[in-house]
Amino acid sequence: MSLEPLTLTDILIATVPLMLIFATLFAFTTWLERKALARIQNRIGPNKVGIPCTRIGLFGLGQPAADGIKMIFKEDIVPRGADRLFHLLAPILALIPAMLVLCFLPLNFPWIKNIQGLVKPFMLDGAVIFFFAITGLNTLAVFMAGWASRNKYSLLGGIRAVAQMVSYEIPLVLSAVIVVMMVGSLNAAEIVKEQADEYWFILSPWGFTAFVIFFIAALAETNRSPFDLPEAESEIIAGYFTEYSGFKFALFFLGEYIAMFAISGLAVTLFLGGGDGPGVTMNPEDQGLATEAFPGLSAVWFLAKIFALIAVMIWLRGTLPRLRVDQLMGFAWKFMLPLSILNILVAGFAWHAEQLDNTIITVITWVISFAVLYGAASGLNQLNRGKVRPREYKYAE
Amino acid sequence: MSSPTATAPNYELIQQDGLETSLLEVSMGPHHPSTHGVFRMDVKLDGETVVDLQPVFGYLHRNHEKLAENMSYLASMPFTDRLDYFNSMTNNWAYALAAEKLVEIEVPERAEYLRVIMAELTRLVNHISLVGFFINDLGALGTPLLYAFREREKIMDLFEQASGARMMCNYFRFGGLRNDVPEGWLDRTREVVDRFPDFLDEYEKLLCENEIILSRTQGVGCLSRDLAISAGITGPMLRASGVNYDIRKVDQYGIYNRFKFRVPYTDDDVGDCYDRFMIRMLEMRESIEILKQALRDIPGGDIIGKAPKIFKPKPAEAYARVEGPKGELGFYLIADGTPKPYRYRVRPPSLINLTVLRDMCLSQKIADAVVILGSIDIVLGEVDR
Amino acid sequence: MNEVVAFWILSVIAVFGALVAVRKRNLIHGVFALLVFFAGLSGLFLLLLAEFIAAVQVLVYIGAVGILLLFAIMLTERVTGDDDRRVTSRGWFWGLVVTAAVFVVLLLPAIQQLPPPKAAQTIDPSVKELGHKLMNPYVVTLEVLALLLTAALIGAVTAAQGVRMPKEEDSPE
Amino acid sequence: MTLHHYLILAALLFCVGLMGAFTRRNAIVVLFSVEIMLNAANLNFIAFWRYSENPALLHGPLFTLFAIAVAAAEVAVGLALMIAVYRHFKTVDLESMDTLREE
Repeated sequence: MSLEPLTLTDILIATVPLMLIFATLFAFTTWLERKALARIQNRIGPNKVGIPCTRIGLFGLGQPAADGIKMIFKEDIVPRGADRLFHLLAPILALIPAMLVLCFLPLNFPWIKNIQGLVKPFMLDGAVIFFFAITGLNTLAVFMAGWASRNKYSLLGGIRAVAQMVSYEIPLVLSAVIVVMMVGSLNAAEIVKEQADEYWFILSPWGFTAFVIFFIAALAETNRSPFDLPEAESEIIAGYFTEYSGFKFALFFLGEYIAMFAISGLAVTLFLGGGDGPGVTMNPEDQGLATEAFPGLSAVWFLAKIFALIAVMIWLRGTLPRLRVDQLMGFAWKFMLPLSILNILVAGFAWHAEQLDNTIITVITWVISFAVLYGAASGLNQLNRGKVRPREYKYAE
Repeated sequence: MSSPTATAPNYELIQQDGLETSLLEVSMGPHHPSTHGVFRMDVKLDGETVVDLQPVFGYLHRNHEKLAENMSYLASMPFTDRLDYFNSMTNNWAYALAAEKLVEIEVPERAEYLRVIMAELTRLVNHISLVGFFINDLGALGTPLLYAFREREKIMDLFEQASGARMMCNYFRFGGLRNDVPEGWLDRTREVVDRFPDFLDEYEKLLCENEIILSRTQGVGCLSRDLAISAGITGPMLRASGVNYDIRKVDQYGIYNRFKFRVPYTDDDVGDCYDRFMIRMLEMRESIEILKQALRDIPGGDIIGKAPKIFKPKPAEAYARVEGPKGELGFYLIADGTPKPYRYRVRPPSLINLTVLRDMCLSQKIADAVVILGSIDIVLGEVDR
Repeated sequence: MNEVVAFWILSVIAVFGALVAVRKRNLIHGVFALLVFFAGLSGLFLLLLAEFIAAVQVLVYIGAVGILLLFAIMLTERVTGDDDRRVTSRGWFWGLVVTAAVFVVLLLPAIQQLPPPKAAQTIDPSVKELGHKLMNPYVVTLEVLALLLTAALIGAVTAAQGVRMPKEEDSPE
Repeated sequence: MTLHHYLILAALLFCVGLMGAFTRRNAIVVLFSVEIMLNAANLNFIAFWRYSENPALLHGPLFTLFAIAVAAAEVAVGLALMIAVYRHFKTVDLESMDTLREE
């Protein structure tokens, strides 16, 4: 890889549309989440705000814009005794890494085809490891916010967030390791190409297990329900952003949703075939850039898969109660970690079996690995759940 | 029975050889999303663990008892609505019972039946919204709560049709009820009651075997049988601690002796949040049984008995209690021959049940403290009066 | 041109971060300044085309070491340095002198070898190649490193936990 | 950019770290300083690799990788020791830990 001079235009073409697209999607997702939650809860959800000065409601699609305007004009309150600098920096630090990792998603927008290699960061040899490196920064932002607010709830939320994110990063990375192992590359484009050539990794037993672990850990990483302890409303008000209002709060909100997009995008890249889908052929020699039925089709597939995952996240948020801190930690260390380590072992054997290129052996390996993983998961579950079970009650006449 | 002292598990900080950790003192409330009103808990935390907890209340004190001593007996009936604003019907009933003890008044048959119907509907309202709030405290973003409110709404409509108000019903009178129910009300009630078990089935299927709910509630906030009895806990909370005690069975006030119903209670001496949650779920089914029988047997006739024009009891004392949805709700009245009570005292179940909060929360996690508070089922209007 | 601008910006960030980290009274601010230094250094690694090392730098130093430092500070310093205590050590003057001397010594080899060597124009820092190298010639080092990390983990846990055996014996099980 | 730019920068960073280690009393800040010095050395490794005759051997990144791993272990153990010291002396001030000094 040579370092050829880039023009500013190249960089802008590569990054600005990405920011705009995901900011728009963020607005749409907030609306979608509120609507979906409302449907889950027997409500209507936002349905009034549409085109201003008319009575056109547009199903409340104007709500995000209205919320945004409200957020900007709200008073920005900094508590007395707070660390003003860090209080300001924290939301920015929460947003920037989330935005940054979007560049590492192998999204083949038609307009980036002609830009040179380095502005397409997903072509980086270590794209996946960069992804994890940068998402890890989010933890610091959360801690910063919790510490700088000088509020006990914020501090509790910050500490919870750090403990949770550090714990869940391990199963997250370990399940991504499996894909890296199978492909033999950290390059996002190559991972996608491999899946287009062979099969989506979610369709194999170890891939499915890894995907489930990854998705659960991703929920914890992005503080989504049922792992939303750092911002647990019924316990510690709003956790680390209790003392945030106005635009800073909006930045946190934006960062959280962008992080959701980013982590679902990584799940799509690693397990769900990236931009692969009907009408898209991945080109082996052109490193992940695809031949498409029409320009941008693979990007559309990619975004559709992201939204499928986000829909699941919304669904979970509407249905599940929250875990407790010790249970959360126990789940990460006693269930997810052993299972993902075992999964690496299983995937290693399966890879060797596949190298033999014998269909029967492959099938047998798949069956065995499925049985092993299923047994391990249910065994670990039995070990961890303790004496918790439904009870019988007596009646007095 | 062992000594009735409320001893809490001692929590010792590992100060000598461990890390010197400083306690975090958090004042939860009075403005906190899950303190169920203006209630405050001074919590001392060691990390996430509750080391000490001091409930602070009185933010909603409205001088209810003193007010009632300065007005006629009947005039404080609307104030009883505001005690536990979820269950105005049972509050009314307890007060009416106390007044009826002071002056012997016959309550007509139909009124007795309607009283039972109203009380059991109130129990459904209370338990269903309590369960909703409880799951909400567990962190389930309102979905179970809104399902519960959908059902509550139907019963509220019935209350509104009967009494004109959805929550502050003010429906009971000494010797009967204020007015008869409108035409068709009983049929509508039958419809609601018949559909209620379907909803309960759905709710139980969704919640009672949910792994997260099980692990969040079992073994959390245990209240032993001895402590429950010695602290004077009543209602579902007492039965969840393994004591079979229901005033509807013990006193058989009203006409409860005519109905066939069972009282669910636990056998083991655990008494955790799951038990309290489940006892309420099971009680709703029994309430439905009572309602079905009452709606089947309800006679016609008068709605209010012969009461004196001016309610002026002879000097006497009376204490009457009912099995409110939250526990034993009692009214103690001393009459001195004037139209005003000399002393008027409420025994609020919420307050008394709240007294064991500290014992249940110690050495639990902070998240559990919220859940335990939710499982006690308090209404601050009744705690502070 | 781009490279020169990037180098100067990143080196200013790195030096600034390092200076603030060692001079700041408030330790939490110090940690975040240290993280800025790590980030600047990671940018410099990228500039030198060592992208994997840059990623590892962010992952290990900012992600792990930073958090560890924050926790250690919260466990040890109740007031995070916001008091009037003297922050410099007794021998600070001689420390500065030695530092200046070391700086001169470090500069000497650089000054002696003028003109500087040319950079290889195109290098291919393949992560795959790095992985092969780690697994083939350096596998023993890698294993020893893994052992070291495990030992460090256990050692850290035991050292930080302290002696708590008598407490457990007391509890009636 | 030449190799010398990087070398001078690394020397500067190293000296900043050295200054911190020499002039601060707080043990944690000293740990910061040690980290800064280690990183300066890493920068040198990478710079030498980039400007070497045969970069394909990847000696620089490999050594840096090992150095980072060792540094991570060092921080963990160092902080654990710090906590142990804190528990014993109730301070992390290096000058007050003078039990080995002759009275």
